[in-house]
Amino acid sequence: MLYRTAGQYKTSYASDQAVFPVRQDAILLGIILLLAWVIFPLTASEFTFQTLLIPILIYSLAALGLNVLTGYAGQLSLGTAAFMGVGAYACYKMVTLMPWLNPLVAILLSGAFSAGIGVAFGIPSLRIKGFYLAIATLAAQFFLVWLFEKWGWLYNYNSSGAIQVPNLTMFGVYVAGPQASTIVQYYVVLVVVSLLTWVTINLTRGTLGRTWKATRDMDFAAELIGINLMRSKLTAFAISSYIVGVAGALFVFMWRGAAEPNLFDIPLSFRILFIAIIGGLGSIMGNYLGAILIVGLPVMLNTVPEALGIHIDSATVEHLNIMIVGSLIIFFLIIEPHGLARLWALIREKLVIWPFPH
Amino acid sequence: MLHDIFIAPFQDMFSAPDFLLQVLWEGLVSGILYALIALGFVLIFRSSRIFNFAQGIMVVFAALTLVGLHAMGVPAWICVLLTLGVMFVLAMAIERVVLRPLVGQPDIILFMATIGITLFLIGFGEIIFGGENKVMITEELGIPTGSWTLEPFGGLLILEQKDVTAVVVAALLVIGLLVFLSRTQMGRAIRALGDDSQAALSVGISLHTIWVLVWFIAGIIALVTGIAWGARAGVSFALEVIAYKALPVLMLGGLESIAGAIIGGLMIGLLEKLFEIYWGQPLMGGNTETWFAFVLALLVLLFRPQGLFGEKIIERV
Amino acid sequence: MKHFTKMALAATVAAGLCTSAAADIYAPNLSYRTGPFAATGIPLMNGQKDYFTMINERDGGIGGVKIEFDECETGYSTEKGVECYEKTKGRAVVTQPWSTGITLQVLPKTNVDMIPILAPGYGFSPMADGKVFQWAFNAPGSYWDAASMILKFISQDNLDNLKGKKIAFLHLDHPFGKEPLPFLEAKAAQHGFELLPIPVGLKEMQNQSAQWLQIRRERPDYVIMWGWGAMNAGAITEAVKTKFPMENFIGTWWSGHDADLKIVGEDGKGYKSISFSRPMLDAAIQADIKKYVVDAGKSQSNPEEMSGVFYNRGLVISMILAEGIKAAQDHFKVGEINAEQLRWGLENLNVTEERLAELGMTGMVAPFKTSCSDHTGHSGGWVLEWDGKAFVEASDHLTPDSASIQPLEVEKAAEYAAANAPWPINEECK
Amino acid sequence: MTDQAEGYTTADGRKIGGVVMEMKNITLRFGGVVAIHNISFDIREGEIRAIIGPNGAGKSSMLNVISGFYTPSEGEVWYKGAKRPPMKPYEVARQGVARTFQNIALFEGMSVLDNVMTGRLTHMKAGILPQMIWKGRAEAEETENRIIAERVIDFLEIQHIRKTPVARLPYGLKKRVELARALAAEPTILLLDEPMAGMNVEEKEDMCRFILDVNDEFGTTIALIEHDMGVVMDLSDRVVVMDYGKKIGDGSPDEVRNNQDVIDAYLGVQH
Repeated sequence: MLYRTAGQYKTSYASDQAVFPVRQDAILLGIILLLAWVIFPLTASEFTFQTLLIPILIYSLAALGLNVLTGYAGQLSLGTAAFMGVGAYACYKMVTLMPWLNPLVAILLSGAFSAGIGVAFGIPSLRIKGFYLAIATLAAQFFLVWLFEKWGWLYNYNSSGAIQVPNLTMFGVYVAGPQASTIVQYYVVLVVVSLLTWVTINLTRGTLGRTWKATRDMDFAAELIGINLMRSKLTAFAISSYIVGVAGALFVFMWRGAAEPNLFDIPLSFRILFIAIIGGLGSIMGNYLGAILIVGLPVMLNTVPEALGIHIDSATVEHLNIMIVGSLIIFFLIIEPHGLARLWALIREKLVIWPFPH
Repeated sequence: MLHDIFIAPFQDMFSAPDFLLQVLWEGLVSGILYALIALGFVLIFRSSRIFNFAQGIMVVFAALTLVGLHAMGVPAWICVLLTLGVMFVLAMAIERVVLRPLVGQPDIILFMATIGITLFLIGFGEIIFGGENKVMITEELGIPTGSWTLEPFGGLLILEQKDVTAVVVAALLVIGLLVFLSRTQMGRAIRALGDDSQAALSVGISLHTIWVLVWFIAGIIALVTGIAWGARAGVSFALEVIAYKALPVLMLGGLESIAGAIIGGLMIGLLEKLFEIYWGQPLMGGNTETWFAFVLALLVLLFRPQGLFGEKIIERV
Repeated sequence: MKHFTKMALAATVAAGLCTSAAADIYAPNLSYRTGPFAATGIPLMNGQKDYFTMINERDGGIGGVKIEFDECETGYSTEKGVECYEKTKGRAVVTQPWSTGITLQVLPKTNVDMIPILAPGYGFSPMADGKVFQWAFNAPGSYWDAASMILKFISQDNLDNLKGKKIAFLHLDHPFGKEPLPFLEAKAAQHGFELLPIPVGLKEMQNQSAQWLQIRRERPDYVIMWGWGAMNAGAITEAVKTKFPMENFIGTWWSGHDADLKIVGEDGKGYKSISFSRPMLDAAIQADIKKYVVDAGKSQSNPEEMSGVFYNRGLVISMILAEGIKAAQDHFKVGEINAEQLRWGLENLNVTEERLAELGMTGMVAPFKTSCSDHTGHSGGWVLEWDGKAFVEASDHLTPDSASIQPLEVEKAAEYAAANAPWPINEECK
Repeated sequence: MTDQAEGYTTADGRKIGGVVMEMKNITLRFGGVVAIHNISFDIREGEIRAIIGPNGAGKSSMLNVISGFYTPSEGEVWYKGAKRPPMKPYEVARQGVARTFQNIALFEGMSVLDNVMTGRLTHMKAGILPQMIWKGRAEAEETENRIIAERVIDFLEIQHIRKTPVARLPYGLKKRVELARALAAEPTILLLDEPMAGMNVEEKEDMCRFILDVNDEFGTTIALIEHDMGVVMDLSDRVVVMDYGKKIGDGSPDEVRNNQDVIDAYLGVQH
């Protein structure tokens, strides 16, 4: 009965095109927003913010960016982390060259740089397809990380080669750097993530979204019905890289506080790919579900047995964690290749007709 | 600047030809190993359209099993046999648990599944064998460990005997594999599968058997690669990263071409070493080997989307 | 409902555990027993852990308070390290970050969270300046100390002997490997030798043929190595292969791991490593470790590892922390010290010859003391040489050239503080 | 035949207009293989024009040339009285040429409605900013084009499956959705690549009716390739016959039926 849709009639196309045509979905969203904006900040501990809430939001955003490219436009990328790196380094350069710049503006601008580089590395996608393209994105991955190491100007010739987030203020409040309080950083992340999610929802349900999906599903047919494949792919690369770049800037400025080049190496790319795939390619909500799982699992493995009084060696926990993540990936692929989002959709379908099976 | 790029490196090469030979030799040895890993990829891709990301971890896993068994006191050659047994069981398990339930899924799903296998094997391997670096049982396997010092052009050329052994063994393995693929019924079935799965089925061998077999062959290749590479720098999980080098090889040589994997591997091994020594280190601060192969493959594909050995593709509707 | 009761029960049990644990001093270690650096990490972690197990078993802790020495696995990943830091900082009196990357990351946070960082022999060399880095300690020696001692050793105590020589600096391309560069560059300029930095990428650790070809081409007089994890073994095998004269190859103290050298055995003869610690297998402490830890089945180590350099260094590192705890207890006259009190303790370490004898660790580390302005202590060290089977001592006690290091420390520390403004400075400290 | 400039009147009294598209001496080669050899014909406004021929005759290649997927090796394509410069397929589509495919090429990951809406993409002009915030032009366009898409959906009687993912549809319906997608573009010329291949008799009848209705209702010019001779003869106003890349006949169904070359090459062999 929870999800009964009977009686909810649509009287205009506009209302049918709304994000949540079913009222219960809107209510559910309301509850989630309430949790994210009010309940969590009031109740969460420092540890929860640092190991769960903030990373989940940031990873979701990065996965969202990847999903635009891979899930919507069908271009498999293995180089996500490098574009996060571009965003992070761009942000670092901006705030150190122009200390007066509003940090939020700097973060949102840093995506523009990764978008530019994303387009440059997206050009091969016009000629190269499938796995060949995936390997080609690895060229970006390895080359950019190498550049972060070798190009001293990027890290202000810091002797350690790492970038350190300075203390930054916005309207007199510290928002980044060691002086910033966790809750402020959480809200900054939440604002940016909510904003970009809303924009992405709009983009993917409209003209551009259909253009991308057509490119993904059948590229030649897309071209023959009037889609400029080059524009379609390159806008996907640009918008995806923009989101990923902003996620990278948040990653370093709102969470990590410092970064060395190899942080943006391939394991991070893969982790984001896992989130996108386990969550569900071609879905917005899936990114959040995937991030909750991938970020939450190790934390759970670390804390739950301990809370139950079982002591497991921390190295063993780490090994187990890797094994479990690996098995979970296989498990979910077998159970539902379209990810958690589809799993939710199926449950919801059941709920709509529950308790009557027809 | 132009002088540094276009003239100085070649002057360097000619002024110290013995050193150039050493560079080429080093490139060749790495190239052989890249080619072997790429070969594992190609076999699996041809027979099941799976882009097997786990090939790299299989190398580590095979080498670790070998060394781990030896540490338990098992004689070296028995270890090799037992390791082959383990690789066979692994192939069966992968086919049974992972591949069979995923038949018919899109390529990307299968690709992700092999990443899942990779993670699982990393965790599993570390629990069983521990994460520390181990010494490959080179001598116990009868692999010579000395080196030959040649003096071409009055200079110095050092050939490690184990590298020479690796090259020879790799060559034998490739020849054996080609014979197997062209002379036996099984082998022909595998090859046919690459072109047309119906044809393969008509030979009368079940798809599942072929998959187990192919993964097992990939396991054998992994073991050989693991021994050869482990002899160079010990056995540890850091080995896994060399698997990435096989990817640009596949781009150049094509995902389905056995010859492409071998030639592409050697090419990349040689070129990346030459580039690093004569251009990377003097001009770009070194470490260019991390990306050179990828960028090279990318540029080649931009101009020849079909790869170096593929035929021009005619698109059809 | 039944399920819920169970959960509640578990929670109470957990809470009970926590309260009972609160009576201890919680000293977590951000260890790594996994990943490509595990090979070098494990013996150190074992040594550290065994020391505290021994202290707890033999003495019932320090000053009557047990030490809860817990490990949080990082796999040498900076990200995991920060997670461990966040997880442990609630109760911890100290952070032992165990990687220069993690150290750099938590360094600014410790000022806010008020938890001391203990990074013996690693981390950021300017941490020595205690006025700026009030919460960070890298006793008994910094990377610049190590570099200075290496230069002193190869030049027979006169750096001008290096004039016109070429020194290759083979290092991990990572904050750790780059750490000594500013010092080495300054010295190269000052004494007229050529410094050739050769980075080894994280992905190239096991395949350094390009780097060693470069070394062969450049023909340096010496190779100084800042290697860690799988890089050490990779470099040493390549050095043997290219027939680089081993006696001119010298590593930092993290490049002197027995297992790395065992791979090449006799061929590695002559390879050297600077070290702030020495394995003293006849030291009194070894018997206690055996009695209270090994024989009680509480050690994860093995006899071969326990005779090595790294395991014994692990013991020394834990001793430094234990001494800091003891100093704080004595000064504040409380058993369960907090993080702030431990900071004072670490700032007032005084490890003398007599104290080492009391601890049964004579000769395992050189005496040193810290102060509010000197968080390193600069104990100096020895050169250890591989004789084909084990590391043996190859020099007298060496001391770093503190006179030239200190100004550089102050300068870089000030730069750091400026970049991270507002940064609190301990003005009381003279 | 009839006069070139003014068009003609069909047997059932429909008025056919002037030439919209003209193929002039088209030759298409792949490497050494000649797929189309020096073919010329025209398509007139409002007519149903068929291209027939046995397998491998080059019909599909010809359709691909018309839709811009292949660029002819020699010869010219004239469209609306002007020579068409070399252009990308999407530019051809934007000039008003829409098509369906022999092997259905729907976007399987999208619903029927979304597939039909992709047909409207060439008419959507909103910039990326309004799209991001779903305001202004983007929002208005979405509704305007939805109305047109819904009209096509109604017309082809697929309202009931509007929100169904196309992957779940049976073959015949997929064909119809593909037609809807092409129609939604409101094309000047509609190209149909074997619209009735693989259908049963009932489905074929439906499809025939839809094709005639489209032509009738919207006045759309249709060019189609078809195997089924009977259907073609009933439907089309004029027929081009191809064999081995050459044109062997061109004219009204009756003229073609009586052409000896055609009978030899095609009709005789086919049945």
